[in-house]
Formats: sequence, structure tokens, C-alpha cells
Amino acid sequence: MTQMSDLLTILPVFIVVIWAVLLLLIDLWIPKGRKGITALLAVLGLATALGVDLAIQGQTSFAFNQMVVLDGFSSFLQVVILASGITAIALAYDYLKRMDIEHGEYYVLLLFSIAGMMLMTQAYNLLMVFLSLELLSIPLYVLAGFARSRTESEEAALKYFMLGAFASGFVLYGSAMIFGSTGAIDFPGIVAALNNGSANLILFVIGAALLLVGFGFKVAAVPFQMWTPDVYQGAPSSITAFMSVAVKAAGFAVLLRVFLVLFPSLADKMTPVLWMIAVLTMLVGNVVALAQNNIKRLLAYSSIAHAGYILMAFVGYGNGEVATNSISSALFYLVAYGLTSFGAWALVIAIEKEYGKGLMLEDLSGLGKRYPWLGAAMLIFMLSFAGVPLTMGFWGKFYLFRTAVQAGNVSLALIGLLTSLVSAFYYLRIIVYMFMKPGDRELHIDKWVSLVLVVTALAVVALAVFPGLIFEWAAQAVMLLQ
Amino acid sequence: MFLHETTSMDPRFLLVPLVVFLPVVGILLNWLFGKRLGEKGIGAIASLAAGGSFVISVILMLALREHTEGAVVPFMQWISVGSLDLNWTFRVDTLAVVMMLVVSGVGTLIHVYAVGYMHEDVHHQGDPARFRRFFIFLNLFIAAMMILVSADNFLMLFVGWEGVGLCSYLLIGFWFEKGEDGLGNARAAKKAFVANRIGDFGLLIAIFLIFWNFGSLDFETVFHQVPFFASSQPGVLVAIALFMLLGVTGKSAQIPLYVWLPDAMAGPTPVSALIHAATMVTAGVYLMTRSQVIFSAAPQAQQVVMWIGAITAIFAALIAVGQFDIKKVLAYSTISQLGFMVAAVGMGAEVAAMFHLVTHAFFKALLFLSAGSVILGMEKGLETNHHGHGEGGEHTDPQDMRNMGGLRKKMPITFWVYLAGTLALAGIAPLAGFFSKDEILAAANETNKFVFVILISAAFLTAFYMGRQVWMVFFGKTRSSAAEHAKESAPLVTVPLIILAILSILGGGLNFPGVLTLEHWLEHTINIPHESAFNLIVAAGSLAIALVAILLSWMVYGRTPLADSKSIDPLAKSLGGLFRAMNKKFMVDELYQAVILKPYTRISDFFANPVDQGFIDGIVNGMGSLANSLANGLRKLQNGYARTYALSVVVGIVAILAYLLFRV
Amino acid sequence: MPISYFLAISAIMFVVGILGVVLRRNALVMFMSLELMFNAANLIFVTYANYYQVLSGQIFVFFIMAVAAAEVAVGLALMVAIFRNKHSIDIDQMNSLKG
Amino acid sequence: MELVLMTFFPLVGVLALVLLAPHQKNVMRWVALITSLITFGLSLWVLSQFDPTKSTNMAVQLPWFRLAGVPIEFYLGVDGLSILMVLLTTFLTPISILSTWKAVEEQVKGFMIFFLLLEVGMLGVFLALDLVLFYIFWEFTLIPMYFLIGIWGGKRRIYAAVKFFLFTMAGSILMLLAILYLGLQAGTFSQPQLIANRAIYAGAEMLLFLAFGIAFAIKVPIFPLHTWLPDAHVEAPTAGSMILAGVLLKMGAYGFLRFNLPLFPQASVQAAPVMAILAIIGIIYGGAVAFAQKDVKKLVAYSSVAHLGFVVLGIFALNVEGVSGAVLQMVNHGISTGALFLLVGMIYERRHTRELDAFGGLWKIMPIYAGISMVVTLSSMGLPALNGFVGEFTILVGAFGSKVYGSPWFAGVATTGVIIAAVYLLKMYEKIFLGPVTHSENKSLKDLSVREIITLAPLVVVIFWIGIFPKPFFDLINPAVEQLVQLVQSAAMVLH
Amino acid sequence: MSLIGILFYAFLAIIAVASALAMLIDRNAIHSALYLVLNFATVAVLYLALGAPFIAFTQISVYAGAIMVLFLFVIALLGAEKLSGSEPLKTHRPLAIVLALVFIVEIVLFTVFRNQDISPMVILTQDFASPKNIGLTMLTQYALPFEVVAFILLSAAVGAIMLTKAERSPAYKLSHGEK
Repeated sequence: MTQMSDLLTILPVFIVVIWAVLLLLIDLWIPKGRKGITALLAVLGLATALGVDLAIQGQTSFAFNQMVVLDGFSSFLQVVILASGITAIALAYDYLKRMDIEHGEYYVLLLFSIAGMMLMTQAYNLLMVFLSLELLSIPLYVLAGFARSRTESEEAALKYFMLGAFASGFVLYGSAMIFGSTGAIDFPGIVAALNNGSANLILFVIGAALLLVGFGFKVAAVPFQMWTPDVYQGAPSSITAFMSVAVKAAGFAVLLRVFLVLFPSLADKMTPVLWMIAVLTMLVGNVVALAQNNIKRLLAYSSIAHAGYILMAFVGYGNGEVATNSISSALFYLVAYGLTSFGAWALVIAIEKEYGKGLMLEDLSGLGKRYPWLGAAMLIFMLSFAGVPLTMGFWGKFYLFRTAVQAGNVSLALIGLLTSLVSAFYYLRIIVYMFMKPGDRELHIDKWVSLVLVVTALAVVALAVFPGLIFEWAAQAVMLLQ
Repeated sequence: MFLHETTSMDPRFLLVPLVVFLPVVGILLNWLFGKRLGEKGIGAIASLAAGGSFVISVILMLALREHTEGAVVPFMQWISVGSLDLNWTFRVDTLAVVMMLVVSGVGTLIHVYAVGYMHEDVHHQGDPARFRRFFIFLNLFIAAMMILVSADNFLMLFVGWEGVGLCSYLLIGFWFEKGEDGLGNARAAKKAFVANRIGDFGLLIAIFLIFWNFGSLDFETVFHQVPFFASSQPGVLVAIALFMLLGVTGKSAQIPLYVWLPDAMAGPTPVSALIHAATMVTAGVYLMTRSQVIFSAAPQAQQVVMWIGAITAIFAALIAVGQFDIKKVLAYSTISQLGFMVAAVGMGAEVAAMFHLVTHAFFKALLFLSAGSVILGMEKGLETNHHGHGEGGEHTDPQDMRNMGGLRKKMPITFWVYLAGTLALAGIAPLAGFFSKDEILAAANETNKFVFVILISAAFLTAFYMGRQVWMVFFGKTRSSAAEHAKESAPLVTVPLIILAILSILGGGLNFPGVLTLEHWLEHTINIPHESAFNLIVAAGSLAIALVAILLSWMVYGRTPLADSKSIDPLAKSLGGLFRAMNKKFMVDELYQAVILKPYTRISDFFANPVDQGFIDGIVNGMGSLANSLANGLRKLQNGYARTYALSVVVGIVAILAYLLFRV
Repeated sequence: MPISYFLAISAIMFVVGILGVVLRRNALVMFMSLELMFNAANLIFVTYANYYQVLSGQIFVFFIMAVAAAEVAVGLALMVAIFRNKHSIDIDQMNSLKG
Repeated sequence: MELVLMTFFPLVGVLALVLLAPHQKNVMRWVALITSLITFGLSLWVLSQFDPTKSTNMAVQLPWFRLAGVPIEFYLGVDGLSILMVLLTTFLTPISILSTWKAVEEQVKGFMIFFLLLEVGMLGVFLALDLVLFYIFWEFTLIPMYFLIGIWGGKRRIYAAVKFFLFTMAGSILMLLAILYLGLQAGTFSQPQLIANRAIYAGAEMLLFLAFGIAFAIKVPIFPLHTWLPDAHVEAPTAGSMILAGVLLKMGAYGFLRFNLPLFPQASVQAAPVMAILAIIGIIYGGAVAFAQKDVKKLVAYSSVAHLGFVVLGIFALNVEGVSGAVLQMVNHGISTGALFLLVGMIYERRHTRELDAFGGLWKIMPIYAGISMVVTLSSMGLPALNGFVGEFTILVGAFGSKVYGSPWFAGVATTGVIIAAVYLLKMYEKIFLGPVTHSENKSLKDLSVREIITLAPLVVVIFWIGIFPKPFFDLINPAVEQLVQLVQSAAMVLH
Repeated sequence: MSLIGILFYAFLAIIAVASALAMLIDRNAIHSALYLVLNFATVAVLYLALGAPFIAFTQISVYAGAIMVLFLFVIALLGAEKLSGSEPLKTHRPLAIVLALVFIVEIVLFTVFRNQDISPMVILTQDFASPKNIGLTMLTQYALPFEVVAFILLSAAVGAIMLTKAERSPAYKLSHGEK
């Protein structure tokens, strides 16, 4: 039966979900035009959950008949996700008003989605994996189409929905295959079946491959990435920002856990596949970004590329010696990427004129000169993306490539480095436009967006000066991985 | 910083750094205060600085008479790295002091002369402010030359060597906005520097070879080891000697690098006299004399040296015959005479070379300065003409001998001193040139008859072209209004000329046959295998040949002087193509232009554009455009159709499954 | 009946579903094809639930149905909304975002 | 702690600059200048406490953090290889700042901030003894320079800036990989400790050498990786070119000395002939291309390729003469080429063109300018008694007797560089200063102002100082070089 | 198994596959929907055969019933049974079909023929998949997923409403003084 300890295990998720439901009701009483209150309340909920999450850091437990697990890994990612959620709300606050799409449901759906992501980090059962995937996806489909009078938004939503459901189909089929192979859907059961040799390996491999497709879709790995630029471009920027960080984090969370817990035996088979996917992802993301002129699209491709870097950490997942380092490097990279990404998106939000307008690179012209602080912040983000030292991004890549080298994948690290060189080119283009071309665009920076900018910029630099903090945290999170 | 030697030596030797530093002081004074001092003050300071050096040189000479072994005066640590331990050390020995005396003595005279000359020249050229600059450069030259001759190791010698090259550059290009197309002088300066640099390259290589084989650059240390190397690794010595020779051909204007010297006449005349006749160009001879040990241990190299000298002597003499520019004749003559000296060194007759070096310094400086005086006179004539007769017709080149004629009466002092110089150069007894040249010829007679014939022919040509010059310049009637109005120069100009003329006349006494003062002086420093004997037959023969040549020149030029400045040289009529070739300097400049300069320019253009910008940078940019086209290609796949995206997912899973399943 | 029988049917259904998504322009039919894919998965779950005699497979299917219902709700709502704007549910007309 | 104070002192200036209002341009200039002067003072203080015989002076070794068990340290130290580089940096920075007094009118604040940041980065590069820390500083210097070129540069500044950035970054990629590998294998990133643990990674020496080498070769730059240089130099503002040529290029050569030689001695010995050939190609090719240039700045830029060819030749001679000469030549090149760029900048400010054909006869109009230019040109040409000669000569002596080259031909061919240098530099001097004044615009040019003379004076003084009395410099360099050479040679002994 | 049994299963298989293909091929969306219903029904029969009565009935009621009705309703509502215009992605079809065939071959070859030896269906115990059993399991062991599904449905509902809520026309906004 359900016990208090069970609840404690999923307490942060629980808080978020309950908060979402409550907010749905409260929102009814909040007058139109003052939905900022909803936003603040949503933040409050997320902050509470975040507080709880921080408080239960370091604990490990299973709950609900091993449906879910609480460990360092999940708490780490939950913190990331919750922080992303809070940031996303801060970014949305003014943006929604400006774009005339301010509805309380936005925050409610966001909360649901966050709950799904958090659950995803804790899922310990294929069913939970699937359900949390859907809980995170369904609200996001809606959120992507939230600016529903705009065709871009609707197009984004439709594409996201269709392809998302398509990917879910693969996840399901894959889960079914794994079930077919082992007769279990809970992780311990599957592992047990694998260990006692009763599992049907062929089915298992197919299942694994299909799951990889499903999760690969969520994290936008090539060749499952094609939805990303379109959806990122069409969706409201505040949602895109959220997706680019949180969905990726959740996707990687489940990918990591599934691979580490279920598929260690497939490592020798999976490694080349992952290698190829990682390489393709880095290549395609970075190369195609070169040809982009729309900032949102550019960042979308950049996010694909960064998924590729994180995937690099998976390549060595089967190697016991490096696995822990691999994962903690992925976690660290996620944090670095998340902070940087939010910073960059905050700027995108600030320059977006009307919905989807004013987002070409030329629109950045002269911003660095006119708003030096903003320019400095953007510079930091771009350098961090490109992996230049004294930014988090550098340490992220440093650690990732280090583990790749440690796992003997020097080629992978080399490709990663080469593609990051390519990436430097388009990140520099942004800088070029901001600092080296004339222009006099106005910005819409409200206090929350600027707060996000300041905090992320400072964090990207400060945590680069003292990266030990996050390194240790990530390492600890992995140590506690169940 | 400064090194101290504790061993006792004649304290006068310790004065040696002053030969360098007095001119330096002169530079500093003129640089700092020159503007306020005016021309007189500048001239005085510069001349005193040079004169001071001379005085020191004399003191050193006196000291050397008592302590013939000379002295090594350490002065300063310079480069000290690993095994490389190079100091600035002065060396006072008989050879060095001879050079010091020549450099500072002739130098001082030229300084004095230049005060007068440059006063006119700067006004004529229209930039009086450059007076000070000239003397700074001149003093700088003296300093550098002193470094060269007082060096105790090859590196310091090289420092001076390059330093004088620089001064040469600065002074040739002194009127940098003048000359052909306004750039002629600048180009001449550049040419001199580059040609010298090619020579320096050779010297540098020689220095490297010396260092890595002998472990030191100090003269003593090196020379002591030479005998050992001569038996064990003679090849090294040959290489060193030949590379050194390359340096010599650059500095002392020998084939193939002599081409810069005629162009160097673009510099003001005192410069031509000092640097490009009397002192700097003899540095090569000095170097070879100094390195005598090496050369004599490398007979093959010595042969090359001799042949280069001999061929240069005749070749340049031939060209000199065909020149009309008064200074160009002297320039080629200088090359030719340097050829004599180099040939002498090649024959192992270093004393003869040194002797000729000294006398040549006297009479060639004299000739140049007198030529300068002639030019000044002509310029004055031009100016008077200009003021007196308004337009004055077409431009008259004050250096073209065809424009002169009959100056004997206009400029008597100049004429007489010029005559002295000419006779000395032509080798008429008992003037200086006779003795010195004769020693060389005598040595050649003993060493190699073929070379002897070449040299004696060169001597013949020397007398001939000098005679030609004198006839053309001073005799006959004036062939231009400038010559018509030419005036004698001021005493400041003529007094040094007279002194030099006396030296030219008496200079032979320095190594008078039988007495051999110079030889005995030098034997403390260099090896003299056998005493130079006076060969009466050779002497008489050469004297006769010189006289014949002068007679011949009188027959061609003196008897029937040129009618006017447009008339054709009588030799051109009789020699035809040969004369044109001589006049055109055998097209060597053009040859170099076609063989070296043009190709180099083309190669560098080729490197700069197709290779660097086109190919290498093209690869770099090509990688960028490759990435871009790849990006645009991949971008097309992203066609906006959700179905395509779904298809790509299918492609992915099919591929992955195919891989996985076929691996199971 | 051997399990492979069900597996084969399921596989065919799944692939037909994929083809539907890839080939049909009509967003609704695409959506239906997705449902077909889900069903293919369901069939496997049920088959193996039978094979292993464990309920979890069947439970999973139940949840899938519930989720499918939720997806249908959202999906159809989305299509209705889009139809309002574009008066078509031809998914190929939704290609303004590309490149 | 002295080192830390010195390295990061410019940040004080940055902070002060940030607080200034945009219109206080002169105050900004003064702040930047004074900051850099104080930094220079601090570097002199460091010098006063410097003991050339010790391999690390004033070392600061603080634990920074551990990454997967491997400590990454904040480890600074100065020895004979770096002390001159440090001084060069702190010396050139105030001069560069002074040169911008009139040249930079727009966004002064940004300019000065980037400049001071650049100084921090450069100092860090020369002082860091931890590979990761080194890499951080190394990459960090890119950013300010990128902006200096990109914002305050000429017409094609963006192209040049991006090219500069990407080119250098491309090089660093392999270096980073090598650093990671080293750290993983040896369990430390500290340079001294890596030297001690060389046995661990000796098997991969050649690859590591190449990985580091390419990064450094691009920076130096060694032919054929040099094409970023002319673009960057030409487009950069004067002060930028100056620092670029004066200090940034040295980072590459320094990298070879600090890391490639001691960490991979055997590979260094093996690669030496190849490096020498590339260096010689650089000397000759750079000179030839410089000769063909019509733009003064491009000419000077290509001359850097040639000059640094000498440096590389000296380094890979792997004997005391060659390496010491190379270190000194690094300083010399910094001074001479820095001064050349400064001079070009001064004339550009007046005429807004750098085409050689646009000048002629300037000696007559600007005698002071011409005089200083003459000294600097000669110094660049390697005339004795000026700094360039001492370095070049020592290098060539070293190269000539180098055991690893095994043949004097290397030095022999390289020595032709002295001729080539004379050819293109004299051409430059002739085109600008000699001949008649053919362009009427040039007639009214003003000679150097007092400020400009003050800017140039220190450079000229150093040019003479090193040329005439290089001993103090060699005394600083030699002990460290001797140690280094011994280390390399003993490793080479094992090889043979 | 008896011949009739085999024929029965073959018949089911044919219907399932045929209806699926028909759904794929038919140009009319309403027809497609109806074919799909047929397919679902066939699958439901298979569920029954596999001893999953509860799932089979849910399949009929939820899928074939509710969901497909919703589909039909929307198709009718939008009048979107047929599309006008031509196929823009002509190269798609062959590629997709080839890929599909490869995919089938991959799955079928490796799962169906190579590895799945004939394993006869087991007779199930009476209460194995009884609604009671399922219900119990679902609310005990699977309580958490159950709750999660609730939230999924809730958010789907909210989302559906959000997406379809009538937007007030700009004119309306203007007349009511809304921004």
C-alpha cells in the first residue's frame, strides 16, 4: 500500500502536480490581464518543490512498488528542471502579455509538463517512463500551439504533436518488445530476466533500438531531430526556451537511466550506434546552423548540436571505469547548457517584436553597442556555447571530451572539438551582428528577463571560475545513481 | 659591463676605444646641439672628432713602435650564450693601426674638405638643413669603420662591416629625392645595401663555420688552430675562405657583386672619396689580410681570390675607359684597383695589397675630392650661367666630362692636384702608385704569368683612362657654359687636396724598396714568407707601359680635343661595338636585372597572389565555403513537411535495426 | 496459435501505421495511423502477457488506451483549431517553417 | 603572490573603466594608461625578485578544484623563458594604449577594457604552469583581440576577426585534446610534474607533440598556417596589430618552449628537421611575399612570418645558442615589429591610407618620423648594434651548429633571410621615405607630436639597449634555457 | 490446433491486415476511419483469444467506440474527408515503401521466424485477466501510474479547451475595450 515514505519519494513531483491542479482553480478567480499573479503563484509552487528537492538531496529510496526511484541523479535533474521551469516562467511573464497570449492555463500546463519531466527522472518502470513521457509531452503540444491565432505556432504544435506521437509509438513498440523479451516492465524485473538468461535477446535489442528512437526524438538526436527547428521557431519563445533545456534534461534523464540500468549488456552493440548518432547530431546541428539567419532557428540547431555533445557521454556508458565520469560529465554539461541556453533565449525574447518577428540576425545589429551589458551577457553565452574558457560551456566540453578520451573515443572527442569549431563560427556571427554592425533596435527587457540575463550570465562565469561546486555535485549525483 | 684586463700593458693602448668613441661623441654633439651651432660648428665638431681619432691612432702607432706585439684591450661583454662568448675587444696591432691611420687620416681630411664642399652642395641642392645630417653620418661611418679595423674578433669586425654598409646606404641616398626619376639615388643606395648584404651573408656563413670549427671567433684563437685544420680538414678552411671571399666581393666591389659601386657615386663626392674609394671598400682587403692564415692554408681558395681580383681589375678598367661621368670613371677605376689588391692577397702578397691599399687611399681620395672640386666648379659655373644668362639652355650635367674641357685654367689648384693623383694612379714613378702597384705586379710575375699579363694590361688601361680623363677635363677648350664659368674652390676644399696630393706623391716611401718600412711594420702581425724584392724589369716595364698608355691617350684625346659636348668619343669611332659595350658596362646591370631581380619580383608576386592568397588562403576559405554549402545542402532536407521528418525517423530506426540485427 | 503469428500481425500493423504517417497528407488519417501503431504495440503486450502469464502487459495496454484518449483529445482539438485558421487539414500545407 | 597581483592588476583598471560615464574619454585613457603602467611597475618588481637560476620563481600553486580525481591547479610561476615575455607584455601594453590616444575615438571604454583584459590573458599565458590554466588563458586572449579587430578594425575587420578567432581555435582543439590525454594519463596537469612523469605518456609523444605543435604553429605562425596573420594585422587597429605582433605571436613560440620541448623531448628531436624546414620556408617565403605587398601593414605582417621563422629555427636547433637566441629574438621582434606597426599606424592616422604608392619622400617632410623609422627598420633587418642582430645572429649560430639538424645547410639557407629582409624592408623604406614628394597630400603632413615621440622612445631605447648590451637579457634567459636544453638532450640521448 | 481454428486465425489476420491497408490506401478519411474501426474490432477478437477479455472490451468501447467516433465526428465537423491539391512529395512514396518493407523484413525475419519458435498458447487460469484482478492490480501495484494517467487526462482536457476556446474577434475586443 501507499505509505508516507512513498509519498516522500515523489514529494517534489507531488507538490508540482497538486499545485498545478490548484492553480487551475485559482486561476479562474484571477482577472484577465493580471495573470502575472498566476505566474508568481506558479513560481512559488516550483520554488517549494525546488526547496524540497534540495532538502532531500542525497537520499535514495524506491517507492510505489519500485515504480519510481529517488536518487542523487533524479534530484540533480529535478533541480535542473525546476530551475528551468522557474526561469521559463520569468521569461514568459512579460512575453505572453506582449504577444497577447496571456492565459493562466499557460502556467498550469507548464507545471504539468514539469511534473512529467520530474517523474521521468524518477521512473523505474517502463510504464512510468511512458506515462511521464506523455505527461510531459501533452501539455507541451498545447503550449507549443499556445499562440493559436498564429499559424506558425499552430504549425509548430501540429508538427510537434504528430511527430511526438509518432515517437511515442516507437517507445511503446519498444517497451512491448522489451516486455516480450523479458516478461517484465519494471526495471528490476527486466534486469533479473536478463541476468538469468531467460530473456530473448533479439527482441530485447529491437526494443532497445526502438526506445532509443523515442528518447532520441525527445532530445533531438539526428536523425530524429527534424522537428526541432520548426517547433522551436514556431512555438512561443518562452516555451522554446523551456523546451530547449528542460525537455532535453528530461529526455537525457530517461535515456541515461534506461541505458544504464537496462542496457549495460548491449553496450558493445549500442556503442557504435550511439557513436554514430552523437557524431551525426554534432555535425548536422552545427553545420546546418551555419546557414541560419533566424535566431530562434539558429539556437534550435545549436540545441541539436549540444544534444550531440551530451550524447557523447553515452557512448562510453557500458565501460564501467568511465561510466560514472561519463554521466556526471553529461549532467554538468546539461547545467552549463541550460544556464547558457536560458540566457540566450532571454535575449531572443527581449528582441522579439511581434510574434515571430524581428528575429533575424540583422535585427541584432548594434545591440552590443547600445546595450553594453546585454551585449556582454550575450557574449558570455555565445562563448559558453562555443566552449571558450572562462565559461561553463568550456568546462562542460572539457569534462565531456575528457571522458570521451578516457573511454578511448579520441575520434569522438576530436569530432566534437571540430564541430565546436564550426559552431564558433555561427556563435561569432551573432557577436558580429551585435557588436560590429551598425543598428539601433529597441529592446523589450522587463525586469524578469533582465534578472534572468544577469543571473545566468553571472552563473555561467562564476561557475566557470569555481566549477568544482557543480562538478562535485554532479559526481555525487552519479555516485548515488540506482 | 666593462671588462678589465689586469695584465700590464702600455697604458696608451688603453686609449684605443677612443678611436670609436670620439666620432660617437661627435655624433651625439651634432645630433643634440647641431641645430644651434651652424655649419661651421657642425663641421668643426665632426672634423675634430675624426681628427681626434687620428691623433689616437698616431698615439697607438707610437706605442706600437715600442711594443710591437700590440695589445688586446677587452672592453665589454656582448653576447654570451652557451658556448658562444663574444666580447667587444679592441685589438691594437700593426695591421689594425695602419688601417686606423688611413681611415682617420684620410677621413679627417675629407671631413675638412666636406665642410667646404657640403656648404656649396646643400645650397646647390636646396636643403641646407641636411648639412648636419651629413656630418652625423660621416662620423658614424668613421666610428663603424674604426670598429671594423679595431676588432679583435670576427663578430665585431662584422659589426663594423655592416655598420659601414649602413653608412654607405645612408650617404649614397643622402640626396634621396634626386637622381633618375627622383628615385635614382635611393635606388643606388638600396642596391649598395643589398649587394653588401649578399656579401655579408657570405661573411656570416664564414663566421658560423669558424665558430663551429674553431669554437671561438677571436682572431688569436682561430688562427692558432688553422695549421691543425689545414692538415685534418682542409675543406673547412676552403669553405671559410670562399664564403669570406663572397663577403669581400660585396664590400670591396669585386665580381660578381661590384655593380653597386658605380651607382654609389650618387652620394656626395666626399662620400665617394671616403667610403667608396679610400676606406670602406678596402675593408675586404683588410679582412683577407687579417685572415691571411686561413687563406694561405687554403691554396685552392687563394687561387679563386687571385683570379677574381685579376678579372675584376681588367674588367672594371675596360669599363672605365668607356665612361663619360667623371666620377664613374673613378669608380670603375676603384673597382679595378681593388681588384689589384684582391689579386695580391690571392697571390699571398698581403703586404703589397696593404701597401697599395694605403697609397690608393691617398690618391683615390685625392682624385675623388678633386673631381668633387671640379664638379663644384661646374655647379658654380652653372649657377652663374643661370643667373647671368637667364634660361641658360638645356640641363647641363656637371659631372659629364664631355661638358668640361679646359678647366686647367679655371681651376689651377684642382688641376695640379688632380694631375698628381692621376700620375700616382697610373703608376708613374716615383709617385705612390708606382711602388705599390709594382709590388703587386712583381708578385704576380712570380706567381702566375697569366695573371701577370692580365694585371699589366689593367695597369695599361688604368693609365689610359686616367690620361683620357685629364685630357678631357682639363685640356682643350671649354665645351659648355658651365665649364666656361667654372671657378676654383675655396681653401677649405683645396687645402685637404694639397695635403693628399703630397701624400700621393710621397706615399711610395712607406714601403720603399729596400727599406720596406711597411713590411717590417706589418711583419709583427702577419706572416711574410719572403721579403718583397724590387723587380727592376717589372718596374721598368710597367712604367713604360703606363707612359705608353698616357701617350696613347694623348694621341686620342689630347692632340685633338673633343669639339663640343655633343661630339662622339674618338674611341667610339675606332673601337665601335667594344666601346659601346664598355660604355654600357657590358650590360651587367641589365643582366642582373633580367636574371635576378625580375625573376625575384615575379616569384614574390607569384607567392603573394596565386600561392598565398589563392592557394593557401583558398584552402582556408574553401573549408569555410565547404561547410557553408554542406549547411545549405542539409538545410534543403529540412523542407518543412512533417511527413519528411517522420520519414527521417524511419530511416534512422531502419538503419539502427539493420546494424544491430546483423551484428547479433 | 504461435506467438509469431501475433507478432507478425502486429508488425504489419505497425508498419502500415508508419506508412500512414509518412504517406498520408490528411492530418486526421495520419493521426489514425498513429492509433494503428499504438494498437500494434498493444497487441504485443497482450500477446506476451499471455505468454508470460503476467498482468503487467495488460495493464500497460490499459494505460496506453487512456493515454491515447488524452492524445486524441489534444490532437483533435489542435486540428480543429488549425482548420479554423487554414481551412484545411492537409499537413503538407503546414510547411511555412523550414530550412 | 606578486605574480597574481601583477597578472590581475589590470582588472582593477577594468573595474574603474566600467564605472566611468561614456563621455569621459580622456579619463578612460588615463585610467587605462596608468593601470598598465602600474602593471609594468609590478612586473619590474617581479623582475627585481627574480632569480634566473631557479626554474620557478614566485610560484603560486593553489588547489583550484579536482576533476574526476585529477587536480586542476591555479599554478603560476616565472622562469627565464617567461620573464622576458612578461616584461614584453607589460612594456608594450602602455605603449599601445598611448598610441590609441588619438586613434581611437569611438567606444573608448570598450577598447580600453578589452585591452586590459587582453593584458591579463597574455600575462596568464606566460605564467601558467598548469596546462588547463594555460589553455584557459590561451583561449581567453582570443576574445579581447577578436573584438579589438572586429570593432575597431578596418574595412574587412569582421572577416579578419572571425578568421583570427577560428584559426586559432582550430589549433587549440588538438591541444585541448592532448591536454586531456596528458591529464588522464599522468594524473596531473602541472607542467613540472608532467616532465617528471614523462615515462607515462612517452609512447604517445609524437602525437602529443603534433597536437600541441599545431596549436602553437598557428599562433606563431609557421608556414603554411599563417594566412590569418596578414588579414588580422591589416585589419586590426594599430594598438591591436602591435600587441598581436608584439606579444600574441610570441605565445606560440613560447608554447613550444614551455611545453613541446620539455614535455616531448624525443618527439622534438625527431621533428626538429621538419620544423626547421618549415621555419626556413617561412623565412624565405614570408620575405618574398612581403616584398610583393603594396600595403605597408601587409608587408610588415608578412615580415613577421619571416622573423618568426628565425625564432622557430632557433628553438628547434635545440642547443643553448639557438634557444636563447630565439627567446631574445621573440623580444626583439615584439619591439621592432611593434614599433613598425606603431609607425604605420601614425602615418595611417594622417593619411588614411597604407598603400606604399601613396607615399614617397616623407623623410623630407617628417624627418623625426623618418629617423625613427629608419632605426626601427634597421632593427627589423637585423643590423648589428641593434636588437635584431643579436637575436638573429645567436639563432643562426645555434642553427648552424645544431646537432639535431645535423647539417649546416639549414642555417645556411636561413641566412639568406638577412638578404631577403634587406630587400623588402629597404623597398618599404624607399617607397615611403625616399624619392621626391609625389603626392601633394603628403606635403602638409605634420611630423610626430610629442606624445607620439614619447610613445616610440621607449621602443627605440630598448632597440639600442638590446643591440648594444644584451647581456642582462641573456643573463635572464640563459640558465633556464640551459636546463631546458639539457633536459631535451638527455632525452635525445636515450633516443639514439 | 484444428483446421477450423487455423482458418479462423488466418481469417482474422487477413481482416486485420487488409483493414489496416485499406485505411492506408483509401482516399476518403471517413472510409479510413471505418476501416480502422474494423481493424480495432479484429484486434479485440485477438485479445479475447489471448485471454484478455477486459482489454478486448476496453478496446471496443474506448478505441473503436469513443475514440473513433470522435474522429468521425471531427472529420464530419471539418468536412475534411477528402483533400484537394496534388501530392507534393512524390519521391516519398517509393522511399517510404522500401523502408517499410525493410523494416518489416527486419522485424519479421528476426523476431518472427528466426527466434520465435512455435510456442503454443497456454490455457489461462480463470481469473488471470479478470476485471477484478486487473482492477486490484491497477489500484494497488499500479496506483501511481493510475494517478499519473489522471493528470495526463486532466492536462489533455485543459489543453483541448485551450486550443479550441473561441478566440474573440478583434472587432469584438475593440468594441469591448479590451486590448
